[in-house]
Amino acid sequence: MIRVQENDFDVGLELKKLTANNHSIGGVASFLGLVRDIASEENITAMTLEHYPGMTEKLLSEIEQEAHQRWDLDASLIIHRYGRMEPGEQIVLVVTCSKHRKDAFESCEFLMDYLKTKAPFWKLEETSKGGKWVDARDSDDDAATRWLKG
Amino acid sequence: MIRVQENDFDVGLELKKLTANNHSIGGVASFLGLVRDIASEENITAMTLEHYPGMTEKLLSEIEQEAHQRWDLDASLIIHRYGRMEPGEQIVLVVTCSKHRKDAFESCEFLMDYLKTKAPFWKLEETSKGGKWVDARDSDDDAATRWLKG
Amino acid sequence: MKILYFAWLRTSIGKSTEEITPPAEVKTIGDLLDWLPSLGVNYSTALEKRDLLRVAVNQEYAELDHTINAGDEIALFPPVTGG
Amino acid sequence: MKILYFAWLRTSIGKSTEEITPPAEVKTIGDLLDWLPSLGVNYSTALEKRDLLRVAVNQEYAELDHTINAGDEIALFPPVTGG
Repeated sequence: MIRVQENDFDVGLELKKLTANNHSIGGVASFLGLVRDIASEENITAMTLEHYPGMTEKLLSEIEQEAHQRWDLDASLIIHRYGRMEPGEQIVLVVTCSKHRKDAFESCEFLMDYLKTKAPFWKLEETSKGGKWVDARDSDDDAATRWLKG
Repeated sequence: MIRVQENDFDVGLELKKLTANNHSIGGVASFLGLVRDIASEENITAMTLEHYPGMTEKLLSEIEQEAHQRWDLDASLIIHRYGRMEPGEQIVLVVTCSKHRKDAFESCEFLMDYLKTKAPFWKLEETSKGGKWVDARDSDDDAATRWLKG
Repeated sequence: MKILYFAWLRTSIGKSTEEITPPAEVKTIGDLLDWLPSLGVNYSTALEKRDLLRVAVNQEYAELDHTINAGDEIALFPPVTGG
Repeated sequence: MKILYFAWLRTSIGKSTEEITPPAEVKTIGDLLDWLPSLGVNYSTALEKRDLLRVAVNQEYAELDHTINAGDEIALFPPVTGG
Protein backbone atom coordinates (compact mmCIF):
# COMPACT_ATOMS: atom_id res chain seq x y z
CA MET A 1 0.00 0.00 0.00
CA ILE A 2 1.34 3.44 -0.81
CA ARG A 3 0.27 6.90 0.29
CA VAL A 4 1.62 10.30 -0.75
CA GLN A 5 0.16 12.92 1.53
CA GLU A 6 0.64 16.32 3.12
CA ASN A 7 -0.65 15.27 6.55
CA ASP A 8 1.37 13.64 9.29
CA PHE A 9 0.81 9.94 10.10
CA ASP A 10 0.62 7.78 13.23
CA VAL A 11 3.26 5.02 13.08
CA GLY A 12 1.71 2.89 15.83
CA LEU A 13 -1.70 2.97 14.16
CA GLU A 14 -0.27 2.18 10.72
CA LEU A 15 1.61 -0.84 12.06
CA LYS A 16 -1.51 -2.11 13.83
CA LYS A 17 -3.67 -1.77 10.71
CA LEU A 18 -1.06 -3.49 8.56
CA THR A 19 -0.65 -6.54 10.79
CA ALA A 20 -4.25 -6.87 12.05
CA ASN A 21 -5.74 -10.31 11.53
CA ASN A 22 -2.71 -11.68 9.75
CA HIS A 23 -1.14 -14.11 12.20
CA SER A 24 1.33 -15.51 9.73
CA ILE A 25 3.39 -12.31 10.04
CA GLY A 26 6.35 -12.98 12.32
CA GLY A 27 8.40 -9.86 11.72
CA VAL A 28 7.73 -6.24 10.89
CA ALA A 29 10.67 -4.10 9.77
CA SER A 30 10.17 -0.39 9.47
CA PHE A 31 12.05 2.76 8.71
CA LEU A 32 10.90 6.19 9.79
CA GLY A 33 12.61 9.25 8.33
CA LEU A 34 12.60 12.50 10.30
CA VAL A 35 13.56 16.08 9.45
CA ARG A 36 17.05 16.71 10.83
CA ASP A 37 18.14 20.19 11.77
CA ILE A 38 21.80 19.73 10.91
CA ALA A 39 21.77 18.48 7.31
CA SER A 40 23.78 21.46 6.07
CA GLU A 41 26.11 23.97 7.72
CA GLU A 42 23.35 26.39 8.69
CA ASN A 43 20.64 25.38 11.14
CA ILE A 44 17.52 24.29 9.35
CA THR A 45 14.38 26.02 10.54
CA ALA A 46 12.09 24.04 8.22
CA MET A 47 12.02 22.31 4.87
CA THR A 48 9.57 22.01 2.04
CA LEU A 49 9.25 18.80 0.06
CA GLU A 50 8.19 19.31 -3.53
CA HIS A 51 7.07 16.27 -5.52
CA TYR A 52 5.80 15.25 -8.94
CA PRO A 53 2.16 14.21 -8.36
CA GLY A 54 1.26 11.17 -10.39
CA MET A 55 4.81 10.01 -11.09
CA THR A 56 5.49 9.69 -7.35
CA GLU A 57 2.57 7.32 -6.82
CA LYS A 58 3.43 5.37 -9.98
CA LEU A 59 7.05 4.91 -9.00
CA LEU A 60 6.38 3.98 -5.38
CA SER A 61 3.81 1.39 -6.51
CA GLU A 62 6.30 -0.12 -8.94
CA ILE A 63 9.04 -0.34 -6.30
CA GLU A 64 6.63 -1.89 -3.83
CA GLN A 65 5.57 -4.46 -6.40
CA GLU A 66 9.19 -5.32 -7.11
CA ALA A 67 9.84 -5.85 -3.39
CA HIS A 68 6.95 -8.32 -3.25
CA GLN A 69 8.44 -10.19 -6.20
CA ARG A 70 11.91 -10.36 -4.69
CA TRP A 71 11.02 -11.16 -1.08
CA ASP A 72 8.40 -13.24 0.73
CA LEU A 73 6.22 -10.43 2.09
CA ASP A 74 2.78 -10.57 3.67
CA ALA A 75 2.17 -6.83 3.62
CA SER A 76 3.95 -3.54 3.07
CA LEU A 77 3.36 0.16 3.38
CA ILE A 78 5.06 3.26 2.02
CA ILE A 79 3.94 6.69 3.22
CA HIS A 80 5.76 9.77 1.95
CA ARG A 81 4.78 13.30 2.87
CA TYR A 82 5.19 16.50 0.88
CA GLY A 83 4.86 20.15 1.88
CA ARG A 84 6.42 22.12 4.72
CA MET A 85 7.89 20.32 7.73
CA GLU A 86 9.88 21.37 10.78
CA PRO A 87 12.82 19.57 12.43
CA GLY A 88 11.71 16.42 14.20
CA GLU A 89 8.69 15.93 11.94
CA GLN A 90 8.05 12.61 10.19
CA ILE A 91 8.77 12.57 6.44
CA VAL A 92 8.63 8.96 5.35
CA LEU A 93 7.58 5.57 6.65
CA VAL A 94 8.38 2.23 5.04
CA VAL A 95 7.06 -0.96 6.63
CA THR A 96 7.51 -4.55 5.45
CA CYS A 97 5.90 -7.60 7.04
CA SER A 98 7.07 -11.15 6.53
CA LYS A 99 7.19 -14.60 8.07
CA HIS A 100 10.97 -14.22 8.20
CA ARG A 101 12.90 -11.28 9.62
CA LYS A 102 15.57 -11.37 6.91
CA ASP A 103 12.97 -10.77 4.20
CA ALA A 104 11.42 -7.96 6.21
CA PHE A 105 14.77 -6.22 6.84
CA GLU A 106 16.15 -6.57 3.32
CA SER A 107 13.01 -5.42 1.53
CA CYS A 108 12.64 -2.44 3.87
CA GLU A 109 16.20 -1.34 3.14
CA PHE A 110 15.69 -1.94 -0.59
CA LEU A 111 12.56 0.24 -0.60
CA MET A 112 14.32 3.06 1.24
CA ASP A 113 17.36 2.94 -1.06
CA TYR A 114 15.21 3.08 -4.19
CA LEU A 115 12.92 5.72 -2.81
CA LYS A 116 15.96 7.89 -1.97
CA THR A 117 17.36 7.70 -5.49
CA LYS A 118 14.25 7.41 -7.68
CA ALA A 119 11.12 8.85 -6.06
CA PRO A 120 10.56 12.37 -7.47
CA PHE A 121 10.84 14.45 -4.30
CA TRP A 122 13.05 17.50 -3.78
CA LYS A 123 13.93 19.11 -0.47
CA LEU A 124 14.13 22.87 -0.12
CA GLU A 125 15.70 23.78 3.22
CA GLU A 126 14.84 27.01 4.98
CA THR A 127 17.96 28.15 6.78
CA SER A 128 18.84 31.34 8.56
CA LYS A 129 20.37 32.45 5.23
CA GLY A 130 17.31 31.66 3.07
CA GLY A 131 16.06 28.77 0.94
CA LYS A 132 18.49 26.14 -0.37
CA TRP A 133 17.77 23.11 -2.57
CA VAL A 134 19.39 20.02 -1.07
CA ASP A 135 21.99 18.29 -3.26
CA ALA A 136 21.64 14.59 -4.01
CA ARG A 137 24.23 12.39 -2.34
CA ASP A 138 26.46 9.89 -4.12
CA SER A 139 26.19 7.56 -1.14
CA ASP A 140 22.49 7.15 -1.87
CA ASP A 141 23.26 6.09 -5.44
CA ASP A 142 25.81 3.61 -4.16
CA ALA A 143 23.26 2.20 -1.71
CA ALA A 144 20.70 1.69 -4.48
CA THR A 145 23.22 0.14 -6.87
CA ARG A 146 23.79 -2.89 -4.66
CA TRP A 147 20.23 -4.11 -5.34
CA LEU A 148 20.76 -4.29 -9.10
CA LYS A 149 20.40 -7.83 -10.31
CA GLY A 150 23.53 -9.25 -11.95
CA MET B 1 17.58 1.44 26.83
CA ILE B 2 16.42 -2.09 27.52
CA ARG B 3 13.25 -3.46 29.09
CA VAL B 4 12.30 -7.04 29.87
CA GLN B 5 8.64 -7.14 30.82
CA GLU B 6 5.48 -9.23 30.91
CA ASN B 7 3.20 -6.40 29.72
CA ASP B 8 2.53 -5.42 26.13
CA PHE B 9 4.02 -2.19 24.73
CA ASP B 10 2.87 0.63 22.44
CA VAL B 11 5.24 0.92 19.46
CA GLY B 12 4.09 4.40 18.40
CA LEU B 13 4.55 5.76 21.92
CA GLU B 14 7.98 4.15 22.30
CA LEU B 15 9.20 5.66 19.01
CA LYS B 16 7.92 9.09 20.02
CA LYS B 17 9.61 8.97 23.42
CA LEU B 18 12.89 7.79 21.89
CA THR B 19 13.11 10.54 19.25
CA ALA B 20 11.54 13.41 21.23
CA ASN B 21 13.68 16.52 21.33
CA ASN B 22 16.55 15.00 19.41
CA HIS B 23 16.46 16.67 16.01
CA SER B 24 19.77 15.24 14.87
CA ILE B 25 18.05 11.87 14.35
CA GLY B 26 17.35 11.41 10.65
CA GLY B 27 16.39 7.75 10.57
CA VAL B 28 14.70 5.29 12.89
CA ALA B 29 14.91 1.60 12.02
CA SER B 30 12.79 -0.81 13.97
CA PHE B 31 11.87 -4.44 14.12
CA LEU B 32 8.74 -5.76 15.74
CA GLY B 33 8.39 -9.49 16.36
CA LEU B 34 4.93 -11.02 16.58
CA VAL B 35 3.62 -14.43 17.63
CA ARG B 36 2.92 -16.47 14.49
CA ASP B 37 0.33 -19.21 14.48
CA ILE B 38 2.09 -21.43 11.95
CA ALA B 39 5.60 -21.88 13.36
CA SER B 40 5.22 -25.66 13.57
CA GLU B 41 2.96 -28.18 11.87
CA GLU B 42 0.15 -27.84 14.38
CA ASN B 43 -1.73 -24.60 14.83
CA ILE B 44 -0.41 -22.64 17.75
CA THR B 45 -3.05 -21.52 20.20
CA ALA B 46 -0.58 -19.62 22.39
CA MET B 47 3.02 -19.62 23.53
CA THR B 48 4.83 -19.00 26.78
CA LEU B 49 8.22 -17.31 26.81
CA GLU B 50 10.43 -18.38 29.69
CA HIS B 51 13.54 -16.35 30.43
CA TYR B 52 16.51 -16.17 32.79
CA PRO B 53 15.90 -13.04 34.87
CA GLY B 54 19.10 -11.13 35.46
CA MET B 55 21.10 -12.72 32.67
CA THR B 56 18.59 -11.47 30.08
CA GLU B 57 18.96 -7.84 31.16
CA LYS B 58 22.75 -8.20 31.40
CA LEU B 59 23.06 -9.68 27.93
CA LEU B 60 20.71 -7.24 26.23
CA SER B 61 22.57 -4.31 27.80
CA GLU B 62 25.89 -5.68 26.57
CA ILE B 63 24.59 -6.16 23.00
CA GLU B 64 23.09 -2.68 23.00
CA GLN B 65 26.40 -1.22 24.18
CA GLU B 66 28.25 -3.05 21.43
CA ALA B 67 25.86 -1.66 18.81
CA HIS B 68 26.61 1.87 20.02
CA GLN B 69 30.33 1.17 19.70
CA ARG B 70 30.04 -0.23 16.18
CA TRP B 71 27.55 2.24 14.69
CA ASP B 72 26.85 5.96 14.99
CA LEU B 73 23.63 5.82 17.02
CA ASP B 74 21.74 8.59 18.78
CA ALA B 75 19.40 6.32 20.68
CA SER B 76 18.23 2.72 20.86
CA LEU B 77 15.62 0.60 22.57
CA ILE B 78 15.17 -3.11 23.14
CA ILE B 79 11.93 -4.39 24.67
CA HIS B 80 11.44 -8.14 25.10
CA ARG B 81 8.40 -9.69 26.71
CA TYR B 82 8.10 -12.94 28.64
CA GLY B 83 5.05 -14.92 29.77
CA ARG B 84 2.03 -16.17 27.84
CA MET B 85 1.12 -14.65 24.46
CA GLU B 86 -1.40 -15.43 21.76
CA PRO B 87 -0.94 -15.30 17.97
CA GLY B 88 -0.65 -11.73 16.70
CA GLU B 89 0.71 -10.42 20.02
CA GLN B 90 3.92 -8.39 20.14
CA ILE B 91 6.97 -10.22 21.52
CA VAL B 92 9.97 -8.02 20.84
CA LEU B 93 10.79 -4.51 19.67
CA VAL B 94 14.21 -3.25 18.63
CA VAL B 95 14.63 0.39 17.61
CA THR B 96 17.80 2.19 16.52
CA CYS B 97 18.06 5.90 15.77
CA SER B 98 20.84 7.51 13.78
CA LYS B 99 21.77 10.42 11.58
CA HIS B 100 22.27 7.91 8.76
CA ARG B 101 19.85 5.23 7.65
CA LYS B 102 22.56 2.66 6.98
CA ASP B 103 23.70 2.79 10.61
CA ALA B 104 20.11 2.50 11.82
CA PHE B 105 19.32 -0.49 9.58
CA GLU B 106 22.53 -2.41 10.22
CA SER B 107 22.52 -2.00 13.98
CA CYS B 108 18.86 -2.99 14.19
CA GLU B 109 19.52 -6.18 12.26
CA PHE B 110 22.63 -6.86 14.34
CA LEU B 111 20.65 -6.51 17.58
CA MET B 112 17.91 -8.86 16.35
CA ASP B 113 20.42 -11.47 15.16
CA TYR B 114 22.26 -11.45 18.47
CA LEU B 115 19.12 -11.42 20.53
CA LYS B 116 17.82 -14.45 18.59
CA THR B 117 20.95 -16.50 19.26
CA LYS B 118 22.13 -15.27 22.67
CA ALA B 119 19.33 -13.77 24.79
CA PRO B 120 18.17 -16.45 27.27
CA PHE B 121 14.54 -16.86 26.22
CA TRP B 122 12.77 -20.13 25.41
CA LYS B 123 9.47 -20.56 23.63
CA LEU B 124 6.96 -23.18 24.72
CA GLU B 125 4.20 -23.48 22.12
CA GLU B 126 0.72 -24.58 23.09
CA THR B 127 -0.68 -26.57 20.20
CA SER B 128 -3.76 -28.70 19.78
CA LYS B 129 -1.52 -31.65 20.76
CA GLY B 130 -0.07 -30.10 23.94
CA GLY B 131 3.03 -28.10 24.91
CA LYS B 132 6.14 -28.20 22.73
CA TRP B 133 9.50 -26.48 23.26
CA VAL B 134 10.59 -24.71 20.08
CA ASP B 135 13.87 -25.90 18.56
CA ALA B 136 16.61 -23.36 17.82
CA ARG B 137 17.21 -22.75 14.12
CA ASP B 138 20.59 -23.03 12.41
CA SER B 139 19.64 -20.08 10.17
CA ASP B 140 19.64 -17.85 13.25
CA ASP B 141 23.18 -18.93 14.11
CA ASP B 142 24.25 -18.22 10.54
CA ALA B 143 22.67 -14.78 10.69
CA ALA B 144 24.53 -13.92 13.90
CA THR B 145 27.84 -15.26 12.62
CA ARG B 146 28.11 -12.63 9.88
CA TRP B 147 28.59 -9.88 12.50
CA LEU B 148 31.70 -11.51 13.98
CA LYS B 149 34.67 -9.27 13.55
CA GLY B 150 37.49 -10.76 11.46
CA MET C 1 3.69 18.65 -25.73
CA LYS C 2 3.45 19.43 -22.03
CA ILE C 3 6.65 20.10 -20.17
CA LEU C 4 7.10 20.22 -16.38
CA TYR C 5 9.97 21.67 -14.32
CA PHE C 6 10.71 20.81 -10.71
CA ALA C 7 12.87 22.09 -7.84
CA TRP C 8 15.65 24.52 -8.88
CA LEU C 9 14.85 23.96 -12.57
CA ARG C 10 11.40 25.35 -11.86
CA THR C 11 12.66 28.39 -9.93
CA SER C 12 15.47 28.98 -12.41
CA ILE C 13 13.29 28.80 -15.54
CA GLY C 14 10.55 30.65 -13.70
CA LYS C 15 7.58 28.39 -14.42
CA SER C 16 6.40 24.96 -13.34
CA THR C 17 4.76 23.90 -16.59
CA GLU C 18 4.17 25.03 -20.16
CA GLU C 19 2.94 23.78 -23.54
CA ILE C 20 5.70 23.75 -26.14
CA THR C 21 5.76 22.91 -29.84
CA PRO C 22 9.36 22.23 -30.81
CA PRO C 23 10.33 22.15 -34.51
CA ALA C 24 10.03 18.87 -36.40
CA GLU C 25 13.76 18.06 -36.15
CA VAL C 26 13.45 17.70 -32.35
CA LYS C 27 12.88 13.96 -32.18
CA THR C 28 14.49 12.83 -28.92
CA ILE C 29 15.02 14.02 -25.36
CA GLY C 30 18.57 14.93 -26.37
CA ASP C 31 17.27 17.09 -29.24
CA LEU C 32 14.84 18.76 -26.85
CA LEU C 33 17.61 19.64 -24.39
CA ASP C 34 19.62 21.11 -27.29
CA TRP C 35 16.64 23.19 -28.45
CA LEU C 36 15.21 24.48 -25.15
CA PRO C 37 18.09 26.95 -24.46
CA SER C 38 17.05 28.85 -27.60
CA LEU C 39 13.91 29.93 -25.69
CA GLY C 40 15.85 32.33 -23.47
CA VAL C 41 18.71 32.90 -21.07
CA ASN C 42 16.69 31.48 -18.14
CA TYR C 43 16.50 28.18 -20.07
CA SER C 44 20.14 28.17 -21.16
CA THR C 45 21.32 28.86 -17.59
CA ALA C 46 19.04 26.24 -16.01
CA LEU C 47 19.97 23.55 -18.53
CA GLU C 48 23.71 24.25 -18.54
CA LYS C 49 24.80 21.19 -16.56
CA ARG C 50 23.47 18.13 -18.33
CA ASP C 51 24.67 15.67 -15.68
CA LEU C 52 22.43 17.40 -13.13
CA LEU C 53 19.33 16.82 -15.25
CA ARG C 54 16.90 13.93 -14.95
CA VAL C 55 14.12 13.41 -17.47
CA ALA C 56 10.80 11.58 -17.27
CA VAL C 57 8.52 10.97 -20.24
CA ASN C 58 4.94 10.18 -19.32
CA GLN C 59 6.04 9.73 -15.70
CA GLU C 60 8.78 7.16 -16.47
CA TYR C 61 12.49 7.89 -16.33
CA ALA C 62 13.89 8.27 -19.86
CA GLU C 63 17.34 8.53 -21.45
CA LEU C 64 18.64 11.08 -23.98
CA ASP C 65 17.91 8.85 -26.99
CA HIS C 66 14.24 8.41 -26.03
CA THR C 67 11.91 9.48 -28.87
CA ILE C 68 9.30 12.09 -27.93
CA ASN C 69 5.82 12.63 -29.36
CA ALA C 70 3.41 15.55 -29.53
CA GLY C 71 1.10 14.23 -26.78
CA ASP C 72 3.88 13.45 -24.27
CA GLU C 73 4.21 14.78 -20.73
CA ILE C 74 7.89 15.53 -20.27
CA ALA C 75 9.40 16.43 -16.90
CA LEU C 76 12.84 17.91 -16.25
CA PHE C 77 14.24 17.88 -12.76
CA PRO C 78 17.44 17.60 -10.71
CA PRO C 79 18.47 14.35 -8.96
CA VAL C 80 15.86 13.53 -6.35
CA THR C 81 16.38 14.18 -2.62
CA GLY C 82 13.34 12.71 -0.88
CA GLY C 83 13.13 10.09 1.86
CA MET D 1 26.89 -23.72 44.34
CA LYS D 2 23.53 -22.72 42.93
CA ILE D 3 22.38 -24.39 39.75
CA LEU D 4 19.49 -23.29 37.51
CA TYR D 5 17.67 -25.25 34.78
CA PHE D 6 15.57 -23.72 32.01
CA ALA D 7 13.08 -24.83 29.35
CA TRP D 8 13.04 -28.60 28.69
CA LEU D 9 16.02 -29.12 30.99
CA ARG D 10 13.88 -27.76 33.81
CA THR D 11 10.84 -29.91 32.98
CA SER D 12 13.00 -32.97 32.34
CA ILE D 13 15.03 -32.73 35.56
CA GLY D 14 11.91 -31.66 37.41
CA LYS D 15 13.17 -28.58 39.20
CA SER D 16 14.16 -25.04 38.27
CA THR D 17 16.95 -24.55 40.80
CA GLU D 18 18.87 -26.35 43.51
CA GLU D 19 21.93 -26.04 45.72
CA ILE D 20 24.56 -28.67 44.93
CA THR D 21 27.91 -29.55 46.48
CA PRO D 22 29.86 -31.61 43.96
CA PRO D 23 32.95 -33.54 45.10
CA ALA D 24 36.32 -31.78 45.06
CA GLU D 25 37.42 -33.36 41.77
CA VAL D 26 34.64 -31.45 39.91
CA LYS D 27 36.66 -28.42 38.86
CA THR D 28 35.18 -27.35 35.50
CA ILE D 29 31.85 -27.16 33.68
CA GLY D 30 32.83 -30.31 31.83
CA ASP D 31 33.45 -32.14 35.13
CA LEU D 32 30.08 -30.95 36.41
CA LEU D 33 28.27 -32.29 33.33
CA ASP D 34 30.03 -35.62 33.84
CA TRP D 35 29.04 -35.75 37.51
CA LEU D 36 25.41 -34.53 37.43
CA PRO D 37 24.02 -37.72 35.76
CA SER D 38 25.05 -39.63 38.91
CA LEU D 39 22.27 -37.78 40.77
CA GLY D 40 19.53 -39.78 39.03
CA VAL D 41 17.97 -40.99 35.80
CA ASN D 42 16.15 -37.66 35.29
CA TYR D 43 19.58 -35.96 35.18
CA SER D 44 21.21 -38.55 32.95
CA THR D 45 18.34 -38.40 30.47
CA ALA D 46 18.20 -34.60 30.41
CA LEU D 47 21.96 -34.21 29.98
CA GLU D 48 22.38 -36.94 27.39
CA LYS D 49 22.95 -34.70 24.37
CA ARG D 50 25.87 -32.42 25.17
CA ASP D 51 25.55 -30.41 21.93
CA LEU D 52 22.05 -29.30 22.99
CA LEU D 53 23.37 -27.83 26.24
CA ARG D 54 24.34 -24.22 26.84
CA VAL D 55 25.98 -23.15 30.10
CA ALA D 56 26.22 -19.80 31.85
CA VAL D 57 28.37 -19.13 34.90
CA ASN D 58 27.34 -16.08 36.89
CA GLN D 59 25.09 -15.04 33.99
CA GLU D 60 27.82 -15.17 31.34
CA TYR D 61 28.08 -17.88 28.68
CA ALA D 62 30.87 -20.34 29.58
CA GLU D 63 32.67 -23.19 27.84
CA LEU D 64 33.36 -26.73 29.11
CA ASP D 65 36.85 -25.89 30.39
CA HIS D 66 35.59 -22.99 32.52
CA THR D 67 36.63 -23.44 36.19
CA ILE D 68 33.76 -23.34 38.69
CA ASN D 69 33.75 -22.17 42.30
CA ALA D 70 31.61 -22.84 45.35
CA GLY D 71 29.79 -19.48 45.20
CA ASP D 72 28.94 -19.63 41.48
CA GLU D 73 25.49 -19.40 39.91
CA ILE D 74 25.49 -21.98 37.14
CA ALA D 75 22.69 -22.21 34.57
CA LEU D 76 22.05 -25.08 32.17
CA PHE D 77 19.69 -24.55 29.25
CA PRO D 78 18.98 -25.50 25.63
CA PRO D 79 19.83 -23.18 22.70
CA VAL D 80 17.75 -20.02 23.06
CA THR D 81 14.62 -19.37 21.00
CA GLY D 82 13.51 -15.84 21.86
CA GLY D 83 12.95 -12.85 19.65
